[in-house]
Amino acid sequence: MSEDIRVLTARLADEPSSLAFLELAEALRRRGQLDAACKVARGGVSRYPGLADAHDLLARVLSDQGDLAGAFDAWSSALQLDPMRAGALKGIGFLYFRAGDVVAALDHLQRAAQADPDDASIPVAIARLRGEVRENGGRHEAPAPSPAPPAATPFEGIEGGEEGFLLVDGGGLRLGGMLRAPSGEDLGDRVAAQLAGVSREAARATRILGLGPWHSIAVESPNGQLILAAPTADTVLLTARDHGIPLARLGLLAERAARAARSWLERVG
Amino acid sequence: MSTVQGVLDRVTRVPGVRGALLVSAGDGLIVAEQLMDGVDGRAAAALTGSLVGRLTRTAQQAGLERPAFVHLRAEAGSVLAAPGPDDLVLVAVVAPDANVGLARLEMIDAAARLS
Amino acid sequence: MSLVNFTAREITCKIVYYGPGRSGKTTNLQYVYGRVPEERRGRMVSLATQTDRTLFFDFLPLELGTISGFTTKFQLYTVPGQSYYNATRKLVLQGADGVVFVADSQARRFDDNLESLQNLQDNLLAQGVDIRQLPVVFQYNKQDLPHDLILSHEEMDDALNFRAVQSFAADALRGGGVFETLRGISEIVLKRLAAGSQVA
Amino acid sequence: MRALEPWVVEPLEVFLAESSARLTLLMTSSGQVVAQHGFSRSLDVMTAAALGAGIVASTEEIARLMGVTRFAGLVHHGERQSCMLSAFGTPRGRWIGLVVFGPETSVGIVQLFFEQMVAQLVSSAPREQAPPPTLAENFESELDASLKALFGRT
Repeated sequence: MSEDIRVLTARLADEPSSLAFLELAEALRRRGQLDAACKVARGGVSRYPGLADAHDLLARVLSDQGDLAGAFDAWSSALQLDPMRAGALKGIGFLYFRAGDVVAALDHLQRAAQADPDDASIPVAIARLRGEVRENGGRHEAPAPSPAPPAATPFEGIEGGEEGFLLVDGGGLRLGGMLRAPSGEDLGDRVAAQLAGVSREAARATRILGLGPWHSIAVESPNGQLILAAPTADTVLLTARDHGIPLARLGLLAERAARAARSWLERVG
Repeated sequence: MSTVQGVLDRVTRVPGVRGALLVSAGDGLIVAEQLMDGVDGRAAAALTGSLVGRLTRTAQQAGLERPAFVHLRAEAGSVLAAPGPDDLVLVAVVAPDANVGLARLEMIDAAARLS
Repeated sequence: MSLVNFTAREITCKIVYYGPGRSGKTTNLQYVYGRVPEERRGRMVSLATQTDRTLFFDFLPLELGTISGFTTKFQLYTVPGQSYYNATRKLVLQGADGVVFVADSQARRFDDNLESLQNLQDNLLAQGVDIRQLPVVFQYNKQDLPHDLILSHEEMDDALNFRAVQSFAADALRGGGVFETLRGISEIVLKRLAAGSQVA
Repeated sequence: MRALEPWVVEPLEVFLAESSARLTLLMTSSGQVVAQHGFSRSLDVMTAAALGAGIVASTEEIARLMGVTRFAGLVHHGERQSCMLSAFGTPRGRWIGLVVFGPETSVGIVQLFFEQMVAQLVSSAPREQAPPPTLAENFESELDASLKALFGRT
């Protein structure tokens, strides 16, 4: 145990009602002792439930631990006590960004910049997010009325992660995934708008030609390949890769992604 | 034998291919056909022409060039399509047990030779 | 064949203006077109030659108003009068609910009138329609011309109107008799429609 | 969409959905409108029907003169819109379809689903004819009043 932590621990033991827990938990967090930091921060929150600093601290620790839902709740509590708390605004902005809601992220960061004009990291983050909005043509889902903790994505753990997969509903709206142009631009929404029509046409063609329901469509282009499948009756999944992966293997990958999408849809829907 | 008939011959010779047609994709009309009984050529031309058109637009939106081959797999068989020059598309309707790999090679090669 | 739409309570009738070339059939439609408020008429379509003769047909859709609770619409057609356009005349005549035979009152056109009336009978018969079973009225046009050039209403009736159906003297260019003629044929067509296949 | 008789509605709706046609008009061979979709003015529909029926009638006449069987259909290709005219037999007599469509669909698709609609119309057409309308006793005076109003006479 390092010297400062020892001192702080002693001070807290001497005077349990002091605010020494704030410094102690922060020192533990910085050293990576997240479980210990969490214990101290929770103790502080239960002793001082009206102290925004305590909630802010707990949120930082939980966020480092990967408990994003917990962090969201703790920062929300901090904001209820102190609506202009820059750290909490930054934290929630970060969580919204992780969830893909750039508009809500920007909103929180702008409030954070107002609350703490001296924090140079905030304008940098805002500039980055604005670039993101421009590239996506400003099409972003409106923030939920009562923000929910970020949900897990459909393609976690599958080769490529979110990128190169696109899950679309029957109305041509994106449910998950991301499709990037070589320039980095996310093409997902534009492609999604086309996919519902493709699915209807494929179903019609195989029905009228007496081939029964359709299973998949493989599209080979000189600079890439696509596989389309229908994980459920009213969704379409697109898997896109370059020619680095053989088409038959891409088919297997698409099947795995379809299974993952199906179980994700069951969980969220 | 004309080039087009020769092309359709080569495709229909692949095991499991029930019919091959040359389709004008924009119109969805048959240019030439060689079909087994029970394959509705007019429907295949109209429906595949339209689907290939939509897939081409989708591929372009996804940053890809014009498709060279499309495989629509269904429960009781597949539709294969190889876009050629001038809005022409070579289409094959195949049984579930067809040799799709061989049909694909023949069709891509044949579609290129149509120009 | 007139069409009756019971769900929308709508009646649509097809009336054909027949007669020799230059007797004034198109003029009848033009006058109607000019007098009827815009919201009650459609576009007047004239498929004419460069010399202004009707090539295929003139067409004017009219919305008459409500009769016995039915919104009543008329489709007025003319046929080309020149004898060499008989093929198109036959086509326009198909499914007519009533015919207005527009005759030229000039004495020198006497034979043209007779020939055209004979042609009407032949063309109807070719479609399995007996002219006696079809609502027909006569209009003797150009009655405004000097008397020594034209036949009178009675003389025209004697020459053409063997069945003594309704007939009207007209000066279509200035609108004389146009309204009365349309009213006459409309009444017979609607009466016949209400009576089923019986001639009114 | 407007249809003269209710049994026409379903086949026409399926056709419209599948073909993506912009305007569709069903008429008798003498140019009387049976059903329509996409036109805004009923009087324009009548004009389109008269012209369409005229084209079909004259084309069939040309076919007869040339000693060939009836043409299956006519397609006019336009830059932005195309138009198909096709005549077919029904238990209610010979009808004509006029379809206007754009580049969002194709003539092949329009023809394919038009044929399906025709088959459906033929099988669902009631065999009995509609009864004649009952006109009121005083319909002549109503007719007179309507015509006078139409001609601006008092």
